[in-house]
Amino acid sequence: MQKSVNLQVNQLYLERGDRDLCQDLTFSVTSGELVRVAGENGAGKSSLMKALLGWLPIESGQIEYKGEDVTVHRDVLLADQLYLGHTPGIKTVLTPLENLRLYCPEASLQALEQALEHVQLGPYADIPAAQLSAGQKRRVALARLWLTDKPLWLLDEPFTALDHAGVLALEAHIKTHLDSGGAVMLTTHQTLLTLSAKTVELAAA
Amino acid sequence: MQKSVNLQVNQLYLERGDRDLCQDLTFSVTSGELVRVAGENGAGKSSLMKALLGWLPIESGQIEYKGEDVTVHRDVLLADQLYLGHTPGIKTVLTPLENLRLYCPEASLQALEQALEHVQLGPYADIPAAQLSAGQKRRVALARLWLTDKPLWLLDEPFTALDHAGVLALEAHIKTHLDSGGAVMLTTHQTLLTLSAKTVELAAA
Amino acid sequence: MNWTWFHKLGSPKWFYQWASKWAGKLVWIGLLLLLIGVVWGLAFAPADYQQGNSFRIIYIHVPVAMLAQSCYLAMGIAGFVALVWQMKLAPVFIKSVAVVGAVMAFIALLSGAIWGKPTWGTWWVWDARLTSVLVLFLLYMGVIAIQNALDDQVFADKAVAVVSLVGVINLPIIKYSVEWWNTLHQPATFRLTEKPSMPMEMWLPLLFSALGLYLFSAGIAMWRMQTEVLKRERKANWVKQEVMSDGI
Amino acid sequence: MNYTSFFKAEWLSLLRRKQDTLNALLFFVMVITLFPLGVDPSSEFLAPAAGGIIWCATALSVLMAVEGLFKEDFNDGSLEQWLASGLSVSVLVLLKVLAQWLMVMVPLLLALPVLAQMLFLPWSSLLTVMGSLLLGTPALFLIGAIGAALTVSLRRGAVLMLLLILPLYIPVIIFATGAIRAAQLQMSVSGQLAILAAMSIVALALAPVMTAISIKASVN
Amino acid sequence: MNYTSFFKAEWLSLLRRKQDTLNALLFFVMVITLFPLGVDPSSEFLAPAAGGIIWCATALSVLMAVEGLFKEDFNDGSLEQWLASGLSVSVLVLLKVLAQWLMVMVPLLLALPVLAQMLFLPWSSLLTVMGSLLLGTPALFLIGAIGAALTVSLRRGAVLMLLLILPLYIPVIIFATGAIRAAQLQMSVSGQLAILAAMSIVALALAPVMTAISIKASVN
Ligand code: HEM
Ligand SMILES: Nc1ncnc2c1ncn2[C@@H]1O[C@H](COP(=O)(O)OP(=O)(O)OP(=O)(O)O)[C@@H](O)[C@H]1O
Ligand SMILES: Nc1ncnc2c1ncn2[C@@H]1O[C@H](COP(=O)(O)OP(=O)(O)OP(=O)(O)O)[C@@H](O)[C@H]1O
Ligand SMILES: [Mg+2]
Ligand SMILES: [Mg+2]
Repeated sequence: MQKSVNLQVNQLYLERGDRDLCQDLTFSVTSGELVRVAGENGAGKSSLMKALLGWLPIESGQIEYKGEDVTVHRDVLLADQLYLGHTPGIKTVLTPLENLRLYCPEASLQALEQALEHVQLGPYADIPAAQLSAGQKRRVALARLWLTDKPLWLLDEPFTALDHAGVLALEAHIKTHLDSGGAVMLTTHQTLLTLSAKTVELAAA
Repeated sequence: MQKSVNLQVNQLYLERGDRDLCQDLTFSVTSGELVRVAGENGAGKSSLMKALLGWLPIESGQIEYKGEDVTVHRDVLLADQLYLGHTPGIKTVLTPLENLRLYCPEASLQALEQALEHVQLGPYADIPAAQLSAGQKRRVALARLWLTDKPLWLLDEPFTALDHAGVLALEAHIKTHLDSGGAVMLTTHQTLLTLSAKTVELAAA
Repeated sequence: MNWTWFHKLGSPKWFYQWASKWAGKLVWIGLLLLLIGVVWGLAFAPADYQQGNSFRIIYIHVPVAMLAQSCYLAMGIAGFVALVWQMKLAPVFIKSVAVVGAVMAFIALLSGAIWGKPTWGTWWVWDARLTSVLVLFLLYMGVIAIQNALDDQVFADKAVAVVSLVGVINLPIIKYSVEWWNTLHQPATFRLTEKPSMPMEMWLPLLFSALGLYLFSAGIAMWRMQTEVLKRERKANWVKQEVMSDGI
Repeated sequence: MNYTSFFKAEWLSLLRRKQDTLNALLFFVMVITLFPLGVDPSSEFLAPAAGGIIWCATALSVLMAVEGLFKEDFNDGSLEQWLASGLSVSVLVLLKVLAQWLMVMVPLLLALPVLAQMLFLPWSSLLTVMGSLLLGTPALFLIGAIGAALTVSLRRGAVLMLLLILPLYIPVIIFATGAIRAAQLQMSVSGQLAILAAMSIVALALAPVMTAISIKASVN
Repeated sequence: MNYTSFFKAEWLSLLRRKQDTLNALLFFVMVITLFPLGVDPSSEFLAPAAGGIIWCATALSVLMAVEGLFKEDFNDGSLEQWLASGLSVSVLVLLKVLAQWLMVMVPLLLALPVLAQMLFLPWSSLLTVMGSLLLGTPALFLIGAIGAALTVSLRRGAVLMLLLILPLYIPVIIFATGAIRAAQLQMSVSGQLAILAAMSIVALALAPVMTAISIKASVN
């Protein structure tokens, strides 16, 4: 089944405290597109993601998903996205396998183990996440990307703490996702190694 | 005053749980040297730093600092180093300025403000750190590097969450430090932009 | 029913201008009535045949105790409005009224205690009414504390709305429970519920001071709300003009 | 994520730290011990006060148990994932509270007969005490969840949370101890127990919604 | 980092969340309210029990206050910085506890006269109560710090900590309430108060060292 994404953001105006994060920001994310939100530290990249998800108030502007206006009710958008933030919701008392089972209850055990293999966590599947290194913890969350069929991925700094091989593997997987009609919106300060992206620039305040 | 560093690590053997992190690891860090600890996620880079600081037991091996054996008592080493870990000890209820004042009580207000300028936090000096972005929080900790006269810096993933300009500024500052006779031991998965480093490789288990 | 007033009230600008007209008047009229009531009560009303002059504290105690309860009720309603209609002004209202209410509850406790010493021989008893005022005071402190503790305005507004609403649902439950608790367990030694049949010349000043206190407090609350509205809408054009014209 | 996998993961997390369960119980034991030690160890004093002491100890144990209910979920980003999942946050809250309730209350109820003996509680009232705990504690947990959600972003919110929810605990405690006292006087207790049940039902209807609102507001 | 800047930063952090201070006090008020409500509101019951109730409430307030003493420092990496600073961790612990003690106990002692009235504590014993609190609470805080450090690396250590430190609280409570009871009987209290002071001094000598050891063990 071909995935389809069509997110339209029109003249978005966000603020945080007294600072304007963006004014009249207009961009779109459609099937097959990789959109990179760029901007220096504190520019408002994470805030933009949260605003799209409906967790921060929007001063003005409009968000459309698949032709529907979702500025007020985000249900249609929420149903189609997978979001991984700075802290991606990994329980440190649970093992990687148990964490995945929480987020991907439909997947078979075999699929879960395969996903862990993809992020090089095979041997760590049954060790509590508290005992993993910074990068390994991060990988547990990323394994979800190998198990989902959501078309729109929202990834806030997904490459943080990943080693070189990890970055390459993730980029390759993003590529596959884009080719199958999905779309990805991500933030990162690192240069992309193999992917090319459409850039949405958040100007400094 | 010229700084001087001379750290010798001989045949270090570390383990974590059942896994050997390194066997017979020998390297040195001396004045003017940038040492990069490399290895994939979970290789044991952070663990190595902690072992040097004396927080993880050493199975066997020996650590020497300025000719003294510090394998058991690290006081001489501790007095000379500045360590910034994955979580660098920033209090989110305090403002950047207050945080710096905690760690650098001898510095004048002007020096503190200058340090904050160096990490682009000038306008944020008096906002509680809880309200800063991921990269900005990180910068508060890094500002300490502009205020210290410790010769040996131990930096665990200092570039995490920093934007491009931030990475450049930090690298430039590390360069200055090296030139003045200091030494830096760091871990990072990103490629260094302007610096060249001696690499200590932790082989995968 | 015509709802325009309701929507107008929701507009900070409209409220600000409306309050500018009325707040000052309310404060002064209220103060005047309060003064009349209290002076009349303290100086001219006849002394109580049982309690002598100590009963005169009633002119402070009762209005204050009534107001303490009314304030929370109003806050609870505002909490509901804030959660259901997301009206911008409702959290401002809660924030402003909470302090007034807390002060009133505190004065009620204090004046009651001062009154209790000569009449009951003790500052405090675990009577149903006293206990429920104490709990009310704690509820106020909860609202104030949570709103000070949260830096984030949006979260703080939701939080005070939730606390006010939940608290107001619990108020009758608390009231009922303590009444039931004390009457079952300990036949109340001191009954506050039976109103001493009061002669007119005692009752009228009470009415004056109660009315006065209500108006006065409403005015004060409106002032506080105005300040808060200015702070929150500092970016809006009308606020800039307002501040300019005030020459601050 | 779906409701079943969520409940399973919650349950598993609780089991993983099963010493915590044991500890809620031990805290309960300690409060019950502290009281005779600090105040008066005689049976004339303790027997009539036993019901009240047990309920105060329960309320404090529940407070301890729910105090940090969402803290970890906030810190590790799980709350964001709840919101992003599209599931009803109220239901997730309810499931979480349910898991917690089972984990804390079952051992507590099992240990109660022994502890009641230490306070000289008459056997005849033991059943009422247990009934009141069964019917009343859901309200305590659910109310506590609201407080936990409101204070989740604060670094040391425990005490503020107590301030917020203890006033709401008071009616529950009053009716529960009232029932126990009535039982000790051989009077009918069904009225009070019905009120307790009603409180828990009201809490069941309202608290998850309020908690969900607070959780939603805490993510930003 | 030096000792002065450390103490200043601690104090500042406490002031920043000054509502927490107020709240420790309010928690104290609440426990004191809970007892009459849950057990018995008559002055015949409360007056003799007042000293014990005040001490139980204090012990619980102190527990709440110290429970998460090092949690934040653990999570944000401050503990690592303490160790890396080369300063004596015992002294840092002592300073932190001192700041906390001042912040919690000063308002509590100021409010005590009013609260004591609500429990019908005779005026004549008030001074003894205050003295016992002044002399005894340092021990409570210091012992609490050990427990807080021991459990800091556990994700939900609160209850485990209680289990560890409550047994150590019991002697303090026994001697303190003993002194108060003696005062109510017009007997001499200096003996018990001296023992309390001795306990605090022993705690002062031992607890920071033990706490420092636990903190060191938690960082890895
Ligand atoms: C701390 C102690 C006290 C508290 C918290 C308290 C609280 C209250 C409250 C809540 C009301 C009801 C106001 C209303 O809504 O009508 C009230 C009314 C009243 N109180 Fe007090 N009270 C205290 C002490 C006393 C004492 C010592 C006396 C005198 C013996 C007293 C006499 C009255 C009278 C006569 C009324 C008006 C009658 C009525 O409306 O029921 N109160 N008090
Ligand atoms: N707290 C812990 N308890 C037990 N084992 C741990 C703990 N932290 C890390 N480990 C294990 O020690 C090994 C090395 O971890 P370490 O954090 O040193 O890796 P790292 O090289 O810093 O990785 P990264 O690049 O992800 O930061 C890992 O295999 C990990 O599973
Ligand atoms: N919880 C908060 N409360 C108030 N202001 C905040 C909060 N979090 C961030 N901000 C402010 O909002 C602005 C944007 O923050 P945001 O986290 O979106 O930046 P970012 O672009 O993601 O930066 P980074 O590259 O460091 O992750 C910053 O200036 C920051 O000061
Ligand atoms: Mg960000
Ligand atoms: Mg690491």
